[in-house]
Order: sequence, then C-alpha cells, then structure tokens
Amino acid sequence: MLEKALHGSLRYRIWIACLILVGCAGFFFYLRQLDYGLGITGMSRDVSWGLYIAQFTFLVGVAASAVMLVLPYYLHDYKAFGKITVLGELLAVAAVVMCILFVFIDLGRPARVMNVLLHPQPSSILFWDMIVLSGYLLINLVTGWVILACTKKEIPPPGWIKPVIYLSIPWAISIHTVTAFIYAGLPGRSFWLTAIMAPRFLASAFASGPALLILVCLILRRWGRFDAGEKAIQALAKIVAYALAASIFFVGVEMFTVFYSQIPEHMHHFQYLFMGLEGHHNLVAWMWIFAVLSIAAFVMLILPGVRRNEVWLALACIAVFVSLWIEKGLGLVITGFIPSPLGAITEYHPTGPEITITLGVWAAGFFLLTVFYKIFVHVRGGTDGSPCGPAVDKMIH
Amino acid sequence: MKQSVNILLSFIAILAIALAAAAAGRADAPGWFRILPYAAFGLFLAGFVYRVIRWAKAPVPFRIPATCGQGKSLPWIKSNPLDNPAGPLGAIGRMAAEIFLFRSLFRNSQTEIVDGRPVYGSAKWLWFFGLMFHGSLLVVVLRHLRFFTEPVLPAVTGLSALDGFLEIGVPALYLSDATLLAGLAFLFLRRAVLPQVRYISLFADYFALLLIAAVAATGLLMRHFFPVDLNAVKTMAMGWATFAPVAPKDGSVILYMHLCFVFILIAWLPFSKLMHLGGIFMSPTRNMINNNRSLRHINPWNTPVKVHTYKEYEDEFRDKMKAAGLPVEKE
Amino acid sequence: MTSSRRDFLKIAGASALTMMTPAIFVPAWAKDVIVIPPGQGLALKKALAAGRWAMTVDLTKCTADCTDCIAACHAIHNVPDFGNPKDEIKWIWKESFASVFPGEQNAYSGEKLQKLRPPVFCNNCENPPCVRVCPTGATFQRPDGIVMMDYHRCIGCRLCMAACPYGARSMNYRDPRPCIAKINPDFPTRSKGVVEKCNFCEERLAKGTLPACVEACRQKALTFGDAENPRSEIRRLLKTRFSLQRRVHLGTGPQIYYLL
Amino acid sequence: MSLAKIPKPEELMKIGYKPPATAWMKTPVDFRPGTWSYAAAAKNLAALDMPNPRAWQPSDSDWKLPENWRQIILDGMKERLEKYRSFRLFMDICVRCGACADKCHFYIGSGDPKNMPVLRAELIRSVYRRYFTKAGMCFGTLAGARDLTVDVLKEWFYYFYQCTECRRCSVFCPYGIDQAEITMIGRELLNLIGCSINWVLEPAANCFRTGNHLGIQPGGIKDMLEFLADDIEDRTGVRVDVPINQKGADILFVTPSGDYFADPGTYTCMGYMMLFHEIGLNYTFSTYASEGGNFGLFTSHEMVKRLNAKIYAEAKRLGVKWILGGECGHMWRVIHQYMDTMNGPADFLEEPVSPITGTRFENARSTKMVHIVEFTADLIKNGKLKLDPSRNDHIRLTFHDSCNPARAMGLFEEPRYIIQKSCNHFYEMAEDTIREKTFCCGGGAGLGNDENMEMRMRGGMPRAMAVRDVVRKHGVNRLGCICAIDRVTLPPLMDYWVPGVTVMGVHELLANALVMKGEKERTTDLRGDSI
Amino acid sequence: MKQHKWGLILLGLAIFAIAVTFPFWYGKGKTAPPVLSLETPEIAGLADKKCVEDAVFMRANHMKMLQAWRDEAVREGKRVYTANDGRTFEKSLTGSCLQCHSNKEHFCDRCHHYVGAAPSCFDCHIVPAEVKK
Repeated sequence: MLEKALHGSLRYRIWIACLILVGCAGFFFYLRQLDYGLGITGMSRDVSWGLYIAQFTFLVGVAASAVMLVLPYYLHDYKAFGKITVLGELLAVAAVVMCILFVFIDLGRPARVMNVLLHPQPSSILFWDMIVLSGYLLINLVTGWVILACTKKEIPPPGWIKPVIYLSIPWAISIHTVTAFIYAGLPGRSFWLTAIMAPRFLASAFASGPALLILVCLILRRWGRFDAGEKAIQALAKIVAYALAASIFFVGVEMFTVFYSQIPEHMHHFQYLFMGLEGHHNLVAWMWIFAVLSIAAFVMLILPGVRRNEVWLALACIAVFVSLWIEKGLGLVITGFIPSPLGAITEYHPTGPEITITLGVWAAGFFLLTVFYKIFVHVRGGTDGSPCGPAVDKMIH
Repeated sequence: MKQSVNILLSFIAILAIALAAAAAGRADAPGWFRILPYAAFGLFLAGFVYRVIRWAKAPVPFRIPATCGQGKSLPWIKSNPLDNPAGPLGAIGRMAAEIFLFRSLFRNSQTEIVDGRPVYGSAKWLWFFGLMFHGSLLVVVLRHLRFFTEPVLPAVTGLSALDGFLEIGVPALYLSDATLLAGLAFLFLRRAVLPQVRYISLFADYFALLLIAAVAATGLLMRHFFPVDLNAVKTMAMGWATFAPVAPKDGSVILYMHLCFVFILIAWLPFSKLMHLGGIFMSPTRNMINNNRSLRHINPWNTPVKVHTYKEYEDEFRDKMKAAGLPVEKE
Repeated sequence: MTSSRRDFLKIAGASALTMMTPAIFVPAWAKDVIVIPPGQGLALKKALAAGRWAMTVDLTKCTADCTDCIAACHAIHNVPDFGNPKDEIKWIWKESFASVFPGEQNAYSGEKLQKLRPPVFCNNCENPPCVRVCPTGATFQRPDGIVMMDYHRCIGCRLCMAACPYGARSMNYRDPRPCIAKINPDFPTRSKGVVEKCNFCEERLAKGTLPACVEACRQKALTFGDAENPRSEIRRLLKTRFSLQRRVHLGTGPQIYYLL
Repeated sequence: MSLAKIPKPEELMKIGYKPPATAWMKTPVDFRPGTWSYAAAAKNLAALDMPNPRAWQPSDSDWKLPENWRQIILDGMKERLEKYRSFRLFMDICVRCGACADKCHFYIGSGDPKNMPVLRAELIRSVYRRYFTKAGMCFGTLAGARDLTVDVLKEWFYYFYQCTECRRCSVFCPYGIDQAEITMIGRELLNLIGCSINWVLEPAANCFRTGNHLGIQPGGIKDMLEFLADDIEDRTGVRVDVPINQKGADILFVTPSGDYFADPGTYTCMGYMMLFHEIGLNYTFSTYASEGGNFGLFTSHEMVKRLNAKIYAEAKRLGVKWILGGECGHMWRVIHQYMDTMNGPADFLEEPVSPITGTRFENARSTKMVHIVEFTADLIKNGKLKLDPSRNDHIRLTFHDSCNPARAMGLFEEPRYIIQKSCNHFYEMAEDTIREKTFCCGGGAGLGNDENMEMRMRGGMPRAMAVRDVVRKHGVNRLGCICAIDRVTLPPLMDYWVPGVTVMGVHELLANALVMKGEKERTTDLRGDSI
Repeated sequence: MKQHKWGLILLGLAIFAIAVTFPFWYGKGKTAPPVLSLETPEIAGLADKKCVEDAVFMRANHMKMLQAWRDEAVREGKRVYTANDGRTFEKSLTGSCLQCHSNKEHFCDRCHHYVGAAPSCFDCHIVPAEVKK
C-alpha cells in the first residue's frame, strides 16, 4: 500500500515538497545542534526545558485522542465513526512519532538514548513513558494498518485485532497520564504539583486531537475524495466542545486553588502567566489569546447552528487547536520553571534554530500523516466505488 | 520432511567449516593464511569476470523489456519513463531503482483465498528485510576498508562513526551488524518456515544465508566478546594488500573462523546464486529500452527460415481468388 | 556479578585460551546496574568512609563577599566559565538568604539576615528526587549518601534538573573544555550534553582528603563529616547549634545544614 | 463440451496451497484429464517440416521419442544457452526468493507448487545444472541437479504447456527473470523431438499455408467481410466498402482472423470497418497476410519468424505506406518485440503518419506498424470522431488489460481513453489485477482449447474473480479487451465464474458510439441489442 | 543497435575489478605498522616493564577493561584493581594508565589511528602531559 504515497496530484506533490523542505531545514539545524550542543537553543540553566518538551507534551495529547473515536465505535457501537477510526489511529501514530522525535532532539547526548533500555530504571516516570509511548505506537500502527489492509482487500479484519483495539483504549489514557506524572511528581515545581495534572492533560487532549481530526476530515472532504460523514463530524465536534469545557474548567479550578489559598509559591507561576511577574510578561499576551480563543471556540461549538456551519466549525477547531497548543505547548512546560526554585525569573526565548528544528519535526509528523492519509483515501476511494473515469482523465493531461 | 534435510545439511556444512578453521588455526596457520586469501580473492575476481563474460558472450537476440508502466506513444499521453523506459536515461534510472531500491520487490503482494475469492495484500516485508540485509552488508564491507587502507579513508571513518552512532557498549555496536543479522534471520526463517518457500529451497539457499550469518556472527563475537588485537589484524590485512603477507600474530580461533568463512564466501560467490550480484546488471527484461518499434534491434544470428511466399500462396488459391473477384498478380 | 567481572579480567589475562572463555559471553554492556551492598566500597587504604556524609555551613562565620570555596571547587572540578548566565555551570554559588530559605525570613528580619549570602550546593539529599526520576541511573545514590553523577551514562534529558528543588544541577549546553581557565588533569572535564553538580568531592574522599571547599574555607565555616557517627564533629555542631535545611518540608532530606 | 466434465466453481475454488510431502524432484507428474492439451497431430508437424510426426497422446506411457532424444535436447539446450543471454542468465541468477510464486494465475488457481514460476523454471534449471555446471555434475541433487529422464521430459511438457507466457511473474521478480522466456525455450526444446500440442500447431500450420489460423481461403475471407458489411448496413444504414488485396492503398490493415470469423470478435471487426469508412481511410485487408496472430510464438522463435514474414512481404507487394494492426495480444508482442528484428528492416515503407490528423507515430518509426488503439485515440484527441457515449448506456464496462500489450508494450492509457470517450459507465477492476499486474485469461499461449478446460478455468479464476467483484459492486455486465484470444477465451471463463458478463473489443464499443455521416437513427448496438 | 554491448559490459567489469581491488592499488599501505612508543620516563624507571596485565591481553582487551574499571570505580566505588599477578592499581585512566603512557600521541593515538578506532575517553579525560604544555 505504501506505493500509493509515491504518486499524487500536483497539490499533493507541492505539499510533500514543502514538508520535505521544512524537514530538511530542521535537520540541518539539528546537525548544528549536535555539533554545538543544546546551547544553540534558548534553554538555560533555569529554564531547562523549552519548546521541544512542550511540543512533546502537547502531542501526547493529540496521540491519545484516537481513543475518542475508538471508544464510541468499539465499545458503544457508534457506527458513524466506523469509517474514520483508522484516521484516528494513524493520527496517533504520527503524533507519537513526533513525540519520540521531540524527546530525542531534546537529549543532550542522543547517542546514548539506548541507555534507557540498557539500564532501565523503574522508578523513573520517563522510563514508563517510553514504554507506554512505544507500546501505543505499536498498537496503533498495527491496528490502523491491519484494518486498512483488510479494507483494501475487502475482507473482515482478523479476530485478534479486536482485543488489541480494546487494549488501546486504556493504553491511550495511560500515555497521557504517565506523561502528566512526569511533571506532577516533581517536589520542587509547585506549578506542576497538582493532582489534576493528568485529568487536565486528558481533557485538553480530547479537545485538541479531535479538533485536528475534524479539520482533517473537512480537508479530505473538500480536496481528498473522502467524506467522513456529517454525523461523524458533528459527533466529534460535540466531543471537542465538552472536552474543551472540561479543560477550561480544570484551569479555572487550578486558579481558584492557587489564588484563594494565596500560597505565594503557587501563585507566582499563574501571576507570571496571566499578569506578568516583576516586569516579566513574555507569555501574558499568549495566555490571553488562549483564554479568548478557547472560550470563543467553546461558545461556537456549543451552539448547534454555528457548529453545523462548515466554515464556523473549521474556525472553531482551529481556535481549539491553537489555544490548547498555547496552553500546553507554551504555557504549561515553560512556566513550571518560572520563577525558579530560588525565586529567580529567567525568561525563555526560543532561538531561530530551535524553532526551525521544531518546525522540522512537525513537518516530519505531517509528512507521515499525509502519507498515511493518502494511503487511507486511496484505499477508501478504491473500495467505496467511485467510477474511475475522472481518475483516468486526470492521468492524461 | 525431505526439505528439512537441506537445512540440516547446511548447518552441518557450516559447522564443518568452523571446525576446519579452528583446526587450521591450531595447526599453525601462518603458511595457510599466506596463500588462502589470494586464492579466494583470485577465484572471486576471476570467477566473477568469467561468469559475466560468459553471459555477455551470449547475445541478446531480441529486445524483450518487461514493461511495467505506460509506454511512450502519443505525445499527450503521460508515459512512465522509469517502469517503461523510452531512452537510455530511463533505463539507467530503472536499473538504479532496481539495484539500489529493489523496485520490483517493492511491488510484491501476497495472494490468499478469503471467502472464496483471491485477495491481494500488501507484502513489503521481503522488500524491507531484503533491502536492509543488502544495505547492511554493503556498509559492513565498506567499513572493513579500515583494515585495508592506511591512513584510513576519512569516508570510512565517517561511515563507521555513523554506524556506531548509538553508543551501545564498548566498542560501540555497529548498527549495520545488528540489521544485517536481523535481515538474515528474517530471510532464513522465511525460507525455513513458509511451506511454499521451503518447498522450493535447495541446500545452496540455506547454505548461502548461513555462511553469511557465520561471517557476521564471528565478526560480532570478535568485536564484542572475544576481542582480538586489531593492530595485528590490520597488519595482516595490509600485508595482503601490499603483497607482503604476514601471518596473524596471536590469531584467535574466532579470527581464523571469520577469515575462513569469508574466504569460502568470496571464492564460492561467483559460482553460486550469489552471482545475482552481477547478473542483475545483465537482465534483459530490466536493462533494455522499450523502443522496439522506433529503433531496429539487430539479432546477430538472424538465421534465414523457410517461408510461404505470396507466389506459392497465389499459385494454390489463384482460381478461388479469381472466383471471389480478388485481384491476382498472374492471370 | 561484580566479582565475576573482575574474575573475567584475571582469567582472561592469564589464559592462553583468551577467546574460548565462556564466562565472558555476557557482554559488558548488558550488565545490570549493580546495587552496592551497604558498607562496601572505597577500598583504598586512606579513603575516608562514612555512613552518611553531611556538611554544615556556619553562617555566622561565612562572609558575604568571600568566594574561596567557589573558586577552589570550580578550579579543581574543571567547571567552565561560559561568561553568560544562560549556559552557566555552577557547583557552589551564593544566594540571598531569602532565595535560599524562602519563607524563613519575614518583613522585620534584621539586616544581619538580609545581608547573608549563604553558599548553596547540592544537598546530596537523603531522599533525592533527581535519582528517582533519572531514566538511566546516571544519577544514583551511594551507600554513604553521596548523590553521584555518572557522566558516562547521562543522556542529557534534564529531568533531574526539573526535579531538583534546589537548582543544584547544571547542564553542559555546549562543550565546556574551551572555557575552562586552567584544566586540572586529575579530574575529567565533561562533554557537552550531560548534567553535572557538586559530588561532595567523592574523588578526594577516596584519596583521603576533605572536600575542596572545606579545605579552602579560611573562616572554617564548612564542616564535613559522617552524620551517622554520633561522635563526629558535625553531629556535635548539630547538637549544639540551631540549624536550617533548605526546603526541608519537601521531604528530600537535604544533607547541608546551615548553622545560625 | 468439456464444461460438463469440470467441477463446479465452488469445488474448483477449494484450492490447497500446502505443498505435497514429497520433494518436488520426487513428485511425478499426473496427466489428469482437463489439465492438459492434446498432442500435435502428425499432419500438422509434417506441414511445418517439424521432426518426429507420429500419433501419440501425453497420457500414453510411450511417447514414441526418437532414439537419441536426450542428446537432441541437450544439444538444443547448449545451442540456446549460447544464443540467448536471457536463457543463460535466468538459469543462473534465480535466488528462489519466491516473490513470483503467488503471482502466477495457474498457481493461484491450482495450488500446484510446480506452477510457481520459480519451480517451473527449476524443472529446466535442474537439468541445466546437471549437464552444464560443474557443481551439478559433481554434487548432483545437493546442488539442485537431476538427470534428464523421460519423467522429467513429461514434467516439462505438462508444465511448459501450463504456462501462458503472460510475464506477470517477471514484473515482480527482483532480477526480472521472465518465465515466458524460459517456457518458450522449454517448448522449443520439446519441439525438437516432436512434442507439441495440437492447438498450437494446427493454427500454425493453417497460418503457414492459408495465411490465417482458421485455414480460411481467400473467398471465405471476402464473404465474411461482405457479410459484416451487410450487418453494418442493417444496423446503421451506411454501406461500407470492403477493400481486399488492393494495391495502391495507403495502409495495410492486419488483424487476427478471429476478428472476422468468430463472435464476439466480428463485432470488433465491424467496428474497424465503420471507423475506417467514417474517416475515409484508404486501406486494404489482405488474404495472404490475413492473420495478425502468430502461434509461432508458442512454438519456437524460428516459427515466429516464418509466420510473421508475410506481413512485411504483403506490405511490400501491395505498395502501402505503412501497416495498421488490429486489437490483439500476442500478435502485438511479436510485432512490437520481434518483427522488425526478424524480418525487417521495413525500409520500403514510410514512417507512419495518420492521414487524418497528420500525427506522426514516432514510436513506430522503424517497424512502421501502428496499433489501432493508438490510431483511434489520436483521432478522438484531434476531434475527428463524433461520439455519442450514451448509446453505450446499456453497457456497464470493465476493462481487461491483455498480458502482451500490457507487459510487452505498456499500452494502458490509449484503450482507456477510447473507452472513456465512448461510454458513460466504466469501472476499473482491483488495482492488483489490471495494467502491468493484469491477470491472464487462462487460455493464452495456445492453451485455449477445450480439453484443457479445467486448467483454463483455474488459471482464469483470478481474472474472473476480479470481474465478479466489479459486477457485485457496480453491476458491470461487459468485459472489454483488446485481444482476440481474450475474445475467445474470456466468454467461457465468464460463463463459468461470472455468468451474465459478456465480452467485447474496444472498437465494438467505439463503433456503438460512433456517429456516422448519413446513418439512420440507431435503435440497436452492433449486436442487435436495443439501446 | 549494438548487439553485445561489450563496451558497457567491459566498462562495468573494469569498474567492478577496480573497485574490488581497491586495497591493492590504493597503495598507501606500504607504511609499516605503527610502533607504539614505550619510551617515557616513567616506563624507563620501571624495574619490571610490565603493564597491568600482559601486553597481548591488553592490546585486545584494554577498552573492555577500562569500561569495567569505569563502572566499578564510578558506580561501585571500587577503585582498586588487583591484577592477575597480585599487583594492585588504581582504576583510573588518568591516574594509572596515563601515568606510564604519558605519551598518548605516540602510544594510544598511533594505534587508534591505524585501526580507525575513535574512542571518546579523551573528550573528558585529560592527558596530564597535554595540560602541562
């Protein structure tokens, strides 16, 4: 099936070329980083994690979101998702690959990455995160690919795939929970030291992932010869709406606890985020964009009339994705380090190379995603029975 | 099972070579190892050239490319220059894709009967592991140039550094060693386990895989478990390269085994199916241009044949032709 | 396991059957992490040993503007000076009292407290979060309490930096070697990409000398010793003096005691 | 007739892919009725001056071989090893990876391991190793070598006449090993001692004498073509000319004789005639070169050349400018890959230029023979034809790529272009079964006879099942093709596996849609079915 | 069209032959194998010129031994190595090995360069002689 990704329309080829270009730029700067060290990034002694780990955190959520398709379809027999569960699984694969890449490029000594396996430390959450992430990658790759292959062959999927799919449901929860535990279990970082870290992660995951899926479905419907079905898209939109509501609620809960208790150590981080602290307000504008976008998106999604409008839906989904990216991909990780345990405020400014490398990884992920979806659309298009006349027309210019 | 005998025999053959090498190592090998490398390499080179010349001597009387894509015909029809080359560039591209990317194997599918109908599934494992095995083998061979060049070529150093990028152990595990063995394991298991492939497999098929596996395994053992004095190994190798062979000093049994397997491999290669290394370049269905109708292909032995001429034909049917009102040459 | 590895070297060295020893079929890189049984280690005759190493810092003796301990430590450990705070590496440094002991000062604290610049370093915690989170065991705790960095094994994930509530750890964001003023050949430099921190001068303890900072302090403000030995000087000090530990409520069990 | 003898489709579908317990060298061939073709009649061997004419059948235990048959074969092998690089190379470089195994329609349909292309080739490779390689001479079975015995010879006969030379395996082989080449040499060797099948040699003998496979004499051809012209007039109200053996015509038209003598080929032939009339082409049929097909291809390279020589000879005699070829599969393999080399150069002809559109057929510059779908596609592209695709609305078509135009020429888009312009309901079959991966009809290479019917149905099964899928999915009722053998072998295949699907040539489809000058209002298609 | 394409085939064969005989004609290997210099004051001062273990073993195994030393010294705090003949050494590259072999360039590097080995030890560990320079 892989060969299907080698051919495509001009638009497809341009898109792929762009992704490869960005990927290559990222790779070039990664080589520079390998040569110079992580000092090429904006990370510092105080803010020792930056864009890379933040993207990782955000994308674990995107990956986990596949469960929002699998669960209704396989546990509750929600038929409308039948056509697109594979999309969710393949999205999870691409997202997990990006996660792994982001962790890898964040390593100071990438050549030693195998030490995690050679000297496993069960007390380390990162060790468990590696296990759940690679397991999740495998599960989704296998289920997505096997179901796709069976669709192409027009045969029912093999019996053993069902238990694997069921396994993927708790597994999806686990990847985000374990990732949240990386942060939530650190004694000195009061910003992360909260029991609702995992629920917060899950809530935002179930909003951002399906939002991306809706966007993909809208794109495929318009340009990709594949219609996921209005019912499926609307159901997804409702999932996004309520997950987003939960996500906003959780942030509110955190703020209440922090500001009503008035414990300075806990308050400082939120003050830095939303108001600025001691003249430092790098993230303030971003966070207010997050606040406005997420609430606006929630309103749009909760109103049936607006939600059913394709354009508004797309806008709302973009707003969800962007706002949660700000919240997870910028705010959550970086703010944990500001102020530092010694009360110092060191601002973090990602550098050009760092941003390029980050974009490069995103490009790699989207490359994978595009390839998967190209194959998906081909297989679906091939079996859904569209007459092949127009296809022939396209081949003859 | 009759076919299992071949597997058993090839294991025995490998074991016998290992024992012979061990014995040779004990019995003061130096003399041996002064002649053997040249003999093996000579056989390899001469055999290879001989086989290729032998093929080349047989002409290609007809132009028989197998076309796997739209041919070049009318200008407004998009042709597929790689799978159906219309010119030398296309043919070169096709060969390159075949040799470096295993293009044809990439097409592989798997047929099975499900619910009373044949279905064709994607089956790229053979392609994947085949490519992995061959690519790793190439890297391994190139890496060994460090023993044959002084000073070591920078490219070889770079390749080794890249290959040992993941710092697993000291000395670092070469990834190509691992992928080579993984590829071999796949190919061997596939041959031994799939009933159809086992049915068609000959002794030589298993032997070839096991021989290369033995080379790789002894190499790995030497690098990671029974270290040898690399200085002495290189001195020995450079001795060969400069035609001033010196016996390996303090050579270990494993080194002798490794060398023996290598010698047998390269000496046997030209006379075995491993000659597909050279043969693929010569395959007429792949390396020919599909320009049959636009450029005449010459058959050097275009033997004359007896044909039925129009004259003979008209002589037989003239009356009937006339009766039907068809024109004839001779009234 | 440990002794078998030493045997390997012995046997292998002695035997002409170099290549045929089955004992070495276990690759060195496949060995498990070795758990050191208590009471072992430090076999050198002159080595200093303890049940739990700890240090006291007498803030009444430590003067705010003195940096002898820092200079000695950084020189002996090849700590580079990159000249910018972003990539900075530091094993010991000085902070304001408020930063070191958040919550221990109040609006009416006297000038004496406000003026203090206590030296801070790795607390070599009894219950170190950095060891807990390290995915490779590059950071580990010795039986004598020293929290060690194995620079050979660190992958540079910096999870320990996030976990440390004291900001004691530094990352080599770039190659440190060119920025080391004077290299001490007896201690390795680090390579780019690994994390480092104060190690209680375990390499000096092994040779029977006290930590460099302790030796360097002209005010004799630093006392180093075995906290598990009731007759040790450090225990005497802790018994008689009022002491503070940094952020002790986090349960990390810091082993630097600040005497007031 | 033999349809009754072969098992029901459900029975046939029970295919076991588990290889037998005995090694293949020790598993003798079983001449089971329905799976092999009758031996060539003595008269046909004699008519073609071929050796050892006699009365025999493969099921006989005594094949009445010449005394020194082994020597003849080995000498023949030696000669061919020196004459064909392909043969020597393909004997040497196979690594038995098995990628070709499940690509062969006969293996898929029968499960007989010797129908895996790799093993089919090993049948002859084992003998090659025994007599032509040192390893085989020394180590025998261990080196995969074996003696040439009568049993081996029977195996050769059974399996080389159970290969349709479709080249599908070659597409997947990492070294491009082409089983068709090996089968062709294998058949040549068998022919050296008079072991051939009648369904190949009878058409070949006919063709040699009368110019066409069916042995139709000049008058018969004229009658048939006139009859088709009558039919055309009946359907369309237009009377078309039937130029035969006309000197001074611009173009010689050569098509398989099946097109004017057997349904449904006749409709395709009507299509050609209507098209040529409509565009006013100055062309001629020939009775001497009245056959495009060439059963020499299924006999020997020498026979290919003997039968093919007539086309250029006739073109020269009639003084045409160039040659146009009808829809046929193996005919085009011969014309595309052999004709110019064997019987060229055709320097007495002009480079083909369409007299209607002025298009120069660059790709046929040397051979001077143009494929009719290339010619027609060019006409449509240049707007020279008025087509009403709605006249084909009763047809729901799928298209079968014939092996030879697919894998020897790469002729994929031209027929599809014509189809797409001529009808509104066109559905492709599964992608693994079309274009270069197309499946054989099961009856090519001279195996399309009735006594071999079970094997034909087995070999055609993958093709038929792919048709069945589009029948179920899109209600397809018509199978298009551009091959005369297909038009003969596919109808029984469809009747057996997918009843209700009929077979047509692409030019029949075109002619249905072709709006002709002065035609009456059409109420039926060429077959007389109302539209 | 050309028939045999001898030109192409012979060219291919020539390229092949040149490629596989590369070590023979590359020819730079005439240099003698490196002589590892043992001429350091420390070694000269040794009564018994013997390495930690015997030289044959050290040549093949020193990297593994150093790795074992490394782990035992750093991770287990076991810093004394008792050699096969009973002598004891500190498990230290700088403290033991490089004390005798203070001429890294003429000892370590020569051989490492010769066999194309690129150990990363010296990225961190320091050759005392080099610092003094």
